[in-house]
Amino acid sequence: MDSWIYFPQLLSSGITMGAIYALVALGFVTISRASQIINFAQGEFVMLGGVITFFLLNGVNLPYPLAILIAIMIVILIGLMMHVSVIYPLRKAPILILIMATLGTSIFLSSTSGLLFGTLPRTLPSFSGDQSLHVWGVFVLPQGLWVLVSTFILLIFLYLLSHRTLLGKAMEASSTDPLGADLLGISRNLMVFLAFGVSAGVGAFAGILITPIFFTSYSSGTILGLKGFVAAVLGGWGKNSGAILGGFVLGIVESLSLVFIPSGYKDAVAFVILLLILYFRPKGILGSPFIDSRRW
Amino acid sequence: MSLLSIEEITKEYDGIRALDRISLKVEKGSIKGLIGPNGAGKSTLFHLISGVEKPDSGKIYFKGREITSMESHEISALGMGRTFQTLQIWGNMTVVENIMAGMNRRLKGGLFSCGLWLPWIRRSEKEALMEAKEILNSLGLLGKWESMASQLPYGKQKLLELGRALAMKPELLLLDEPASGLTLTEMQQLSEQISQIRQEGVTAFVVEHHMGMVMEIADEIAVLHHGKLIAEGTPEAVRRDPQVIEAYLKGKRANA
Amino acid sequence: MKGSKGILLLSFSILIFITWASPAYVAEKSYKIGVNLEFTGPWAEVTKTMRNAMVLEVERINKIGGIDGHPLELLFEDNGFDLGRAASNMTKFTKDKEITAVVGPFEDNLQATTRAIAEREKITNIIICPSNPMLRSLKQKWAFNIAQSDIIVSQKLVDLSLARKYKKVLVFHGAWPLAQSLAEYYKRFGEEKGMKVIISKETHKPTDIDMTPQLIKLKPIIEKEKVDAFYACTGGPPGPIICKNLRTQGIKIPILGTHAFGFAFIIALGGEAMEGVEFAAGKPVVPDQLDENDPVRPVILDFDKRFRERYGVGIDQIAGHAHDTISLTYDALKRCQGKVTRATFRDALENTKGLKNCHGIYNYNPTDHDGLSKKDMVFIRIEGGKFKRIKFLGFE
Amino acid sequence: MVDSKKNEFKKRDLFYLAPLWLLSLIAPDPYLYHKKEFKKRDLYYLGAICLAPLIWSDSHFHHLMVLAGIYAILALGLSLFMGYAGQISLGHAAFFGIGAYTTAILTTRYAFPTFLAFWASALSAAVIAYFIGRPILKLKGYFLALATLGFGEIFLVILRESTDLTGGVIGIFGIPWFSVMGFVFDTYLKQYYLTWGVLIGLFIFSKNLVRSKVGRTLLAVAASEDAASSVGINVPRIKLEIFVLGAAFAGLAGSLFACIMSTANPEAFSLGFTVFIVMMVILGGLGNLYGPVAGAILLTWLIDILSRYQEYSLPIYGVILILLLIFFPDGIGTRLNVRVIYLIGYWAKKKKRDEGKL
Repeated sequence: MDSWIYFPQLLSSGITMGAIYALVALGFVTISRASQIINFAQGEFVMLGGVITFFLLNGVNLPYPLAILIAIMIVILIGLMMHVSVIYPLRKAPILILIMATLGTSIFLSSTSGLLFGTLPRTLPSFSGDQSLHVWGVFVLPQGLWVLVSTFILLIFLYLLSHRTLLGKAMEASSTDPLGADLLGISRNLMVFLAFGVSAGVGAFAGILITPIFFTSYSSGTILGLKGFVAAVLGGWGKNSGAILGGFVLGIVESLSLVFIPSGYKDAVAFVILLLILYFRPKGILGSPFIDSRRW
Repeated sequence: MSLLSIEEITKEYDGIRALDRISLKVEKGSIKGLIGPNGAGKSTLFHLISGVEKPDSGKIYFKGREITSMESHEISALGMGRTFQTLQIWGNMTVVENIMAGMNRRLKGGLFSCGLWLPWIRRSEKEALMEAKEILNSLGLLGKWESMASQLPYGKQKLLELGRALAMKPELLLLDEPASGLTLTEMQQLSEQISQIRQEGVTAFVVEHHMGMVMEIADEIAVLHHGKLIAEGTPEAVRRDPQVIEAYLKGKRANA
Repeated sequence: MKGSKGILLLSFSILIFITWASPAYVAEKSYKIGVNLEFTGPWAEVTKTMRNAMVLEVERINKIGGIDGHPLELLFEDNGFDLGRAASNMTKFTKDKEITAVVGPFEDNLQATTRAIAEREKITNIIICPSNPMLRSLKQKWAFNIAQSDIIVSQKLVDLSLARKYKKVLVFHGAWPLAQSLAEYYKRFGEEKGMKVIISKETHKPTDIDMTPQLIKLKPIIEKEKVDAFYACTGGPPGPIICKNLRTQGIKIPILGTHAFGFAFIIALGGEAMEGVEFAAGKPVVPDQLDENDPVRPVILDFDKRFRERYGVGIDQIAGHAHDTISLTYDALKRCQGKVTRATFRDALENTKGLKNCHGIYNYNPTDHDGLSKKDMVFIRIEGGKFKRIKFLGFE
Repeated sequence: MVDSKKNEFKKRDLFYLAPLWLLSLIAPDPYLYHKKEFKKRDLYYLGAICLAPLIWSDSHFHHLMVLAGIYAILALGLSLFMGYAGQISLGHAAFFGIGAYTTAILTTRYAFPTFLAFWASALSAAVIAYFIGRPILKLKGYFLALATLGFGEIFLVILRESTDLTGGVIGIFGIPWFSVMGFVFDTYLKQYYLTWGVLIGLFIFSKNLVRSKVGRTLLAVAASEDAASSVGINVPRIKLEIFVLGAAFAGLAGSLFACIMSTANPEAFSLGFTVFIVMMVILGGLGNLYGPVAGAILLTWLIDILSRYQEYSLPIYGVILILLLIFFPDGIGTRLNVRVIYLIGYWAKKKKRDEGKL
């Protein structure tokens, strides 16, 4: 069929999209490694990253790198504040309440950013030129490569953080075996607190990376967050590598599905995948440390 | 023929044989005890009987019907009540409602007949309440019939769980460590209850860690050790069985 | 359940509370206009501009003494892009007997409901944004449209394409009411004029952040069919996104836009990619480039000046619509000769004749509630990051 | 700006919440599962519901209460599923939408009488819920929430894309008023009585469920599924049944919504709406049938008050949601009740202390 003409192009854009989902998914995983909380406001961190950087760049006229740094700092702060003000008071609450609380937070964050920074979509200058490279009949934005590279750097960083450092081990312990963690004198709340900080940072970083390619507006966080979550589940809940794999699989499948279906249904693809994976293999492609067949 | 008969049952957990070709029979109207040191596979056997898990090989017959591959709710609907090692009462209901919920399978009425509150529903609800109160009375819990189940003391909750199992008028009653965590007096009360049940012609199959109690209530005792059935017979016989003593001493030594 | 008694009790008492403590808008004998807009949600920015413009105008009118002594007053309510809330705001306004008219919601889907309520409750509903023809064709007695109808816009754009001698145009439209109907009308009028208009199966949503996949699928069509121009039939952010992605794909054909391209932020977002995009829009897009003899020129220039002084930015079409709304209301109220009721106001508004406004000259009559005509739009091309008016012989 | 003064947050608006506090101070625990019989006070509620629109007889009040009633029907079904069976659903708005669209399509395309379309909506919602529920309901906790949420999103996409069936994003206009045997509900007052009539009917139905065998089964499933199946309760089946029932309620609500708004369009059934509905259930207190109704009324009015703050309305809404969740995670009644018991105890002790001193 002639629709295969644009297969390579779709593939390349799928890979870029996948990298972004992977970045968002990493944020989810980071939190889930410290506690069994799913933060529906994760997407908002991504959005805030982009929007705040834009504000610092154009409103305060900071140099680009400095703006990025400060923006990430601010978002990390927001993440920590979110834990202190919303998650910590509800640490003993049932799942439903937590879900609603994070959803409420996401409403609050997105609408507030709309209020403060305006609801117009924002864009940032790409790190290295807007001129798209033409490789084997495929157009690739340099920014796309940036996204790919930093995704893997971030993965390595998180891997080291969670497997090579005491902190990471402590986090995982506090999630998988709370009682044991308590016995070892690990403060679970502290771990969750830190996890929120890290995941917010990761989210903000992702947001800054993607804003030059796609516009970031106050409302673009939610859908990104949901798809990132789908990616995390798809790859294997609670695994960094799983998040990356899931992200790319999702991005590529979503993009390639356009060969067969009209683009309007693109958003449904992710959730169909979610339902299938939840039904047939809840523990995801790579398997999950948390989900045993009986509970889920 | 016997009420419950287990034939050649084997269950493995990743290589380790939890149960190795166990065959047991529980005669109607008797009380059978199942004892054994920790990790002997008692709870596993119960899980298999009550359908929570499925055996790798072997068959289980209940009232002459094979129940090996049935869902646990189907099995219990056949008339097999059980209590749990870790207490499983419904804290979000009152004491009497716990009992009435136990009668569930005997009450008729679906979503719509209940929603429309048809006459026969009203009638059966009334009867259920009466019966539930009688059961509570026999358990000595009638005083607290309207308080939330979660507010009862532990011992009473154990009794309540037993009552719930009785409420479904089971022919076979699986009791998983009924005495665990009870004070002596409570244990006394419990064993009285069980022997009283036996008068009513209910068959009981008791897993118990606590030897003394089983010895006094059970007519027949089976001893599991490392997934093997090492002895079966009357309490006296079992008590004198060298293998059993051996096993228990080992257990003791291991523990010490 | 005993508790829930308390809950029900308190909720009812809250009803009492709210009903007597309902909004206290203090002002004697002022003519009130209710404004029911999406201050939150996707249209927030637009509606903010609208409010600024309205406030500016109302202040001016009140400074010159209002309508023979009565000041004009605006009451704002946010409908949060939600059907239920839009409707309940409408009823809230109708409840307040002093409110003579409601400036309706921005989104078409919400208008459907508010228009119906307006008909039933007998209150004028001024629709501020271009609502889709399905609604306009309802010919409701109490609803008036400020903006150009899709029909006019599409006809004007067809003129542009003809002037540019485009034979074949590919339409890539958004999946929301306005864009959809714009595409359909463009196709209809275009083919009446002997053009070939291809409406693509692919669509996009206002929230789409990346159009690359759709455009990749369109690329072969563009190359195979030898399309002369690409009509990005959309509004808001998707516009620049489409242009950017098109250029990224190395597609160089000329791009046509909708009148929704006539906003500063579009250029800001699109940057380089927007160069050479052409579209037809209302006159407020290019206040400084109107003909000397254009009747509405003074109005626009004056309004633009005051707007700049007050808010630091120039006017755009939305601000223009807002201005027109107020001045229409003002005009109608004046012609009520003091006895202002909802009915008299409606009749006065319906008899508006030759009123010069930012967007052109308004004429209402019982059969036609769309004020404007094709003459009230201009062709615009984006050059050097600016809107530049372009003219063609025979099309004006 | 001219009316900046008016747009600012007024102190008095804080007092809108004051009666809520005061009255909920006397609100006892809604968690009394076992007091499930009808009481005399239910008659008072009935009276209040019948009289309310006559006391405040303005179209705005009627309209809001109509909306509240519709949301209450929706929340009622949801509270059976969430409050009693202890499951989570974030896709309930979809069933609402299915109901609305069924009515819209049947009445506008095939000229069905609205009364038939009303029941058809419930049916279609129930059928779809059955096929969705079968696979999904074996999940628990977060994943169940996620799956239902995913279903909701898929439904939205289908609504937007299948243009020839649902009219795409434009939606469907011109749905006729609800009418039974030629009696047309064309004013808000009539619609009020219609909506609340339906609500009361469904409420009695649910209450009968709750106080009968089914109610106990649900609570049992919520508390411990193992124990439930140990007394012969077919857990998956009862879950599915109650899910379908909730969907049917939602379908009815959707049908009414379509008739009263005279239009159906996708935006109305998004995730935000689900949050809105679930909040009603939580706010009133899970495991309590009066909760959803109260919650629906409260939130509907809250939103209506907030609209005055224009672009601030959404952030304020978000904050209020979070605060309500933090301070009343199990319904307004419960927490405040605990608080007031403590207070009373404190006063009593104080008296004693004072006497002791004297």
